Amino acid sequence: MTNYEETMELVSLNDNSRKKYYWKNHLFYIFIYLMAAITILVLVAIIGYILINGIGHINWEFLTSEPRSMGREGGIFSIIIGTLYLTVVAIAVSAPIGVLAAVYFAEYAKESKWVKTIRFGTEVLAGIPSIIFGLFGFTFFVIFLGFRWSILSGGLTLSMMILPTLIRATEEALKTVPQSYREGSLSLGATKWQTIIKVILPSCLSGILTGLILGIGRAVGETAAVMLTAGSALGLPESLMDPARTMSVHLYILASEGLSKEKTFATASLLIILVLLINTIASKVVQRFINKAKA
Amino acid sequence: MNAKIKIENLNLYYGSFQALTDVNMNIYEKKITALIGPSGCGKSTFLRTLNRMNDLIDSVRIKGNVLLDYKDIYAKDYDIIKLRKKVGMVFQKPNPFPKSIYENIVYGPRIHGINDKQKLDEIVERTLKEVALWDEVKDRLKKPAMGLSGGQQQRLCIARCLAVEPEIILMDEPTSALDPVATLRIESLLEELVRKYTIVIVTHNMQQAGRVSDYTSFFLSGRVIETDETDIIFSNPDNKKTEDYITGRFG
Amino acid sequence: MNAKIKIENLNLYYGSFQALTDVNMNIYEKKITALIGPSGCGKSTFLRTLNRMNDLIDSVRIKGNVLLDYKDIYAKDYDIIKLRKKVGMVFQKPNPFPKSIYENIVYGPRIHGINDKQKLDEIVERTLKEVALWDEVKDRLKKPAMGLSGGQQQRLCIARCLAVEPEIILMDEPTSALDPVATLRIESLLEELVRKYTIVIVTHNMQQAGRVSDYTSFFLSGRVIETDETDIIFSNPDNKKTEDYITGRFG
Amino acid sequence: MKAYEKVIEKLLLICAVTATLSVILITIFIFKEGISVLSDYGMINFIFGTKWSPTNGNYGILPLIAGSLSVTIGALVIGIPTGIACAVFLSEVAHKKTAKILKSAVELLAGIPSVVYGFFGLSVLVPAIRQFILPIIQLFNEDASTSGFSILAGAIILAIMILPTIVSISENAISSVPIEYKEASLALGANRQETITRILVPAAKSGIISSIILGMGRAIGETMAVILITGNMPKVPGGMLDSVATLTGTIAMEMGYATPEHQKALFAVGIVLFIIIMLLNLFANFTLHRLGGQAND
Amino acid sequence: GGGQESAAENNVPEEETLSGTIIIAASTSVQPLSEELGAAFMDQYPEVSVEVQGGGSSVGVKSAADKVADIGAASREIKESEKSYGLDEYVIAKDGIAVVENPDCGVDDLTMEQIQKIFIGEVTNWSAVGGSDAEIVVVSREEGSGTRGAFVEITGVEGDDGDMTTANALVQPSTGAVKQTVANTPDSIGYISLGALDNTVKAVRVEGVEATNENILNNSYKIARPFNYLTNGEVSEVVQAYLDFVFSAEGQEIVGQEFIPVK
Ligand SMILES: Nc1ncnc2c1ncn2[C@@H]1O[C@H](COP(=O)(O)OP(=O)(O)OP(=O)(O)O)[C@@H](O)[C@H]1O
Ligand SMILES: Nc1ncnc2c1ncn2[C@@H]1O[C@H](COP(=O)(O)OP(=O)(O)OP(=O)(O)O)[C@@H](O)[C@H]1O
Ligand SMILES: [Mg+2]
Ligand SMILES: [Mg+2]
Repeated sequence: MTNYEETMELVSLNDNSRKKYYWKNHLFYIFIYLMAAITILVLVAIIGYILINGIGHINWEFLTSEPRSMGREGGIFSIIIGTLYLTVVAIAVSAPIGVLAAVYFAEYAKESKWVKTIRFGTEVLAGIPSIIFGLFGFTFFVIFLGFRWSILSGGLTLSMMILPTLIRATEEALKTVPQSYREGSLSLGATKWQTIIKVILPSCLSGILTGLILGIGRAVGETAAVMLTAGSALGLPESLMDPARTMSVHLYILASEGLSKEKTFATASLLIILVLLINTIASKVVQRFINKAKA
Repeated sequence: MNAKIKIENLNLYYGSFQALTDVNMNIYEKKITALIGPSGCGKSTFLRTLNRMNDLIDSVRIKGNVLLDYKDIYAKDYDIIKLRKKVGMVFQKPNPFPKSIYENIVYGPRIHGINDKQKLDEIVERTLKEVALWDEVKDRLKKPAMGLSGGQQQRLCIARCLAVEPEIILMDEPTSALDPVATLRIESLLEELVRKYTIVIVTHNMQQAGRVSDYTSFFLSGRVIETDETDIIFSNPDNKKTEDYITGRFG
Repeated sequence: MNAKIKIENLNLYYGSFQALTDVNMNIYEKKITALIGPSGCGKSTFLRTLNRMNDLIDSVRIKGNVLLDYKDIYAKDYDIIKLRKKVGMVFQKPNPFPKSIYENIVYGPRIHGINDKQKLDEIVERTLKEVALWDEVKDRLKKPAMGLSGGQQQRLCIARCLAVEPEIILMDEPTSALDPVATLRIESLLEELVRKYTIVIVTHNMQQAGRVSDYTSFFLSGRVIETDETDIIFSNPDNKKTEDYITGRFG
Repeated sequence: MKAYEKVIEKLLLICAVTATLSVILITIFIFKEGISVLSDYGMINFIFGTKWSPTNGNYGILPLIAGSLSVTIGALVIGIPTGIACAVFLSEVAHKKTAKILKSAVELLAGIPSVVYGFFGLSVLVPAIRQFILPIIQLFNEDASTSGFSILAGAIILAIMILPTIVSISENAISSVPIEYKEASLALGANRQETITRILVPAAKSGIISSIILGMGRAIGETMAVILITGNMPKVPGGMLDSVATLTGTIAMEMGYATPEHQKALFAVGIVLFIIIMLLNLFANFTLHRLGGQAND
Repeated sequence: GGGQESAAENNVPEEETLSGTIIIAASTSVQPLSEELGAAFMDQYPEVSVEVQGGGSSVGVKSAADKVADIGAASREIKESEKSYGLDEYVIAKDGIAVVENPDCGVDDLTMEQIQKIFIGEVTNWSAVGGSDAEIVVVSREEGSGTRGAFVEITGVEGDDGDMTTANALVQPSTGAVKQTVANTPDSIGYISLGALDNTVKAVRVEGVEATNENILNNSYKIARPFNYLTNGEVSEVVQAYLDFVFSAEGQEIVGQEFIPVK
């Protein structure tokens, strides 16, 4: 029975003592439906507005040609490459650390003060705003370590940013592994590490992948920290030490400078499509895993 | 008779809660010992002291000795890995790994260094035959173990346990999640296995204990109230509480 | 005798699975009716048709009539809210709200429009006295209900149910999560309550059914096998299956 | 146990500590750069000074704090009721199928980079405020004027950005309230609305509050979207339609052009922002702890 | 292949081996010009890569001082406080700053004093300067911006108390952003680099003089500033080659496309 129908049915009854409640009931449901509708409308409005204005300007040429006159003309090839490089560096650095850290938290850590402290530290890292990461990356990687504005500086900064996301997602995934798998393996004489490598990690691979994909999403979407650490140069990056401009940074510059409406919308659309794709892949991975577990 | 395991004055605490008190017991070679008692009396806890599975729980403290072949398994230098290889375990809920049937069985041997394909194939065939599962699954060894029925899964878990060639098998209510037909199969399997292995089985099913075991220990509130040959326990127990429990007056 | 509830040809489906088949039964005023039967036979499902709690589950379809005071509670214009006020329910696991003891009891009355502080205080005192909890908690009414023991929580839940002045109380294994002492208190409470209320109780404990109930219905696979006065069911059942179940031959 | 197991455990521990070390490193470097300004200029002058004009040596960040707080509070005022209502809708009111689709839509919303929201705000919301909202407000207050770059624009965009956080965590919290509570309430004759408002939402409050605090953190920390739409006017605002500059926006905007002294001042702004976020974290931990304790005793 | 051939043709032995990376940290006003110059330079020396960072004048100065960049580019005069770095300065171009207003504004002409008063906040209504009765929306650049530095200095918005730009100014972080804001916000006024001027905004005449290159070169248009390249100490061969290129006829021609060449 749907709830709204249930409510309406009750309202139709002529019961004086509960009239007040029916009235409240009405308001309540109206409020809930209204808010939900607004949220959905906003989502549709934003995505629709950008895609409608932008998708027509995405074509092969746009994707494969270099930007000219600060992005006013041409495409975004070097920017796609820059985004790719930066994301790869960020993931390559943070994924092993994040997964292993999560293994430590989920499988090894005992609830001591010390563990609580490093857990808290991880949470704090998750809460630090990106501009602070940017400031830090700028003084530490760019200046102090002398990496200049580069993919390396940006990638390392990003990897710090997405580390907590990875740790959390992996830990959640590890928690879903039934205790009985651990017991089964240990009772056969496997060591803890063997159990982790051969049974536990494989059985929650999809959860870990989802975490990675979310991390990629965050890396792709980040702007402030990247601008301060990887720079915003338009050239095609050729090494780790080259600066790069990511799609988000490019979009920011296009938007704030009003260089070209058309390119701005196209870039924004591409970003949205990318995120959509990333999300879909993430949920596909999960779905496949669930299906596999069911089989 | 040969006491494969000798438990002496075993006390176990979960933090400040004492779950086992002064347990003394012998477990005889190539016999089935059943552990019975009402819920929460410490049967599982006791069983898990025999292969040190309780080590997984941080709060556990243990006093007393558990001598396996006259060696204290709680001694500092005792090799846990070897212990667990020697003392296999089968759990209440069938818990095959989310891998293929084949991979489930070779998991243990691989861990212990056997990598020869032919040898592994042999182990798979032998153990699956031992648990009478070979004919049912020989054509689908590479299929996920999760696709088996509950009873088949439990037999697979027993086979997995046999694959590392244990001497003792601990079973914690191995049939309580199974239907009557599957239960009977496992019970008759036990009769086969006991020719080669020492078996300790926890069960809440009095009839099962009576049917399959040679020895029975009755636990109550963390103490062993009585331990003797099964026939004696069921027909003529020493202790009034044992009698009450077995005749279903409480529990 | 007065049949407070009359169930006629009740059939209930979860999706395509039929959980109740052709159930016919009378529930008599100011009597205790016990529902017994093995796990999964549909006792809870049946109980929950009596206050339409099954409406919460999307897949449920119901055929047949449930007449409460000669009115079909599944009729289109039947007021569910009034129904549930009239037919209270106590659950297996004590489930007080995460609020104070006081707030737990006045929740129902407030919902039904009573806001007068004095009246609410009266209700709290009366119901807590009815469930013999008043002396134990009168000094800590504003303390969280979660702080009570299991048995106290269950009595609180009964008091909460009484606070909306129901005529019928449904209880689904109300003592199965409690220790023996708490169980006995609830059982003696039932004897008090039945003077004013009609009670339907699901229990898996044969002795309990025998001790407390006036009528007993035996369910098996969604059908009512037998329903009669408790003394008759326990001493001289019509049906072989009833006898087998009661004497513990299956279940 | 084999020796390498010990080594592995140590290795894992090192990985686990990385995040915390990062926090320490970040703290050290931000403070190292910014602390001199705080001490030279004076903590009080810095935080309560009303003039932010680094080229003239005026480092008063009260306008920036006021800017950050006003957009954040605005975002919460819009985002909390909407978010909780949506969470209730998804967990209790909507059909399962609808809820499932909408939930993934909300998650999608969470993944969209903030610049995209900023761009949307700049090209749609800012002109809309100038053209449609301003005339409405002028009906009541003739002197009202705005360029559209305003707290309101920032608050709306930030609200949209924090909605997914609030919705998905609150939805989770409400869905995981034990069904027993719901059944008990319904069995007492409460209708669904009463059950939701009096039992489910209160029982889920610790989850809801943590969602709000997370959202708040995200709102305070947001940078680029805010630069695009709030007008970046370092002035203590007088109303919703005023432009403001935020802590984050100021750092990002001025960092590139800053003289050494100015740059240090920006790091000092970073310190303040950092401390605000830390306090928020601690406060969140404390509140949740208290609520959690209450629910369980 | 071809590269060797042309090098041989030019008969300049060093150029054969000229390779490396030049990093330029430029203020946003100098960035596009530097990119153009860099691109042309790279066409000549394919082995060289010129990276141009966005940023601000101060960051240009700072980057050169910190040697984070090989060349810092500032769109204003070097400040007293910055002289201590001991950087070498090269004026590569001149740029005028156009005072721009929303195209719908009716005011065509402003005096320096009016501009100063508008940006200080003493004049807040267009009617005071001959326009319609509407509040002026002032759009400025962020603190530290070279354009802003040059603008406030030249127009007298910067007085004895420092930069007195009204607190009621919207602040935008780049020339483009100012232009876009002025173009989209009714009754707004701002200032941008002359090189970036296009028809989305309207440039006002200052003291009756139109903002054009000629007027800047003949010094009749008052609001103009130099573009500086800054280096720190000894420069590498490749950087020197780049500087030489900038001042070559070809380089200055590129400058001339949008800005005012110095040679
Ligand atoms: N990890 C633990 N921490 C604290 N107490 C525990 C833990 N595991 C078990 N206990 C307690 O120890 C006692 C014995 O538990 P155990 O599981 O051994 O009982 P059991 O006889 O196997 O019962 P059942 O028949 O229900 O499985 C119980 O009181 C239980 O609550
Ligand atoms: N929500 C549901 N959806 C589908 N099937 C259900 C649902 N709830 C119960 N069933 C099925 O309906 C049958 C009757 O269930 P019910 O819970 O009424 O049994 P019961 O007699 O109360 O058992 P127990 O003694 O274990 O509580 C069972 O086979 C059960 O699996
Ligand atoms: Mg047990
Ligand atoms: Mg039931």
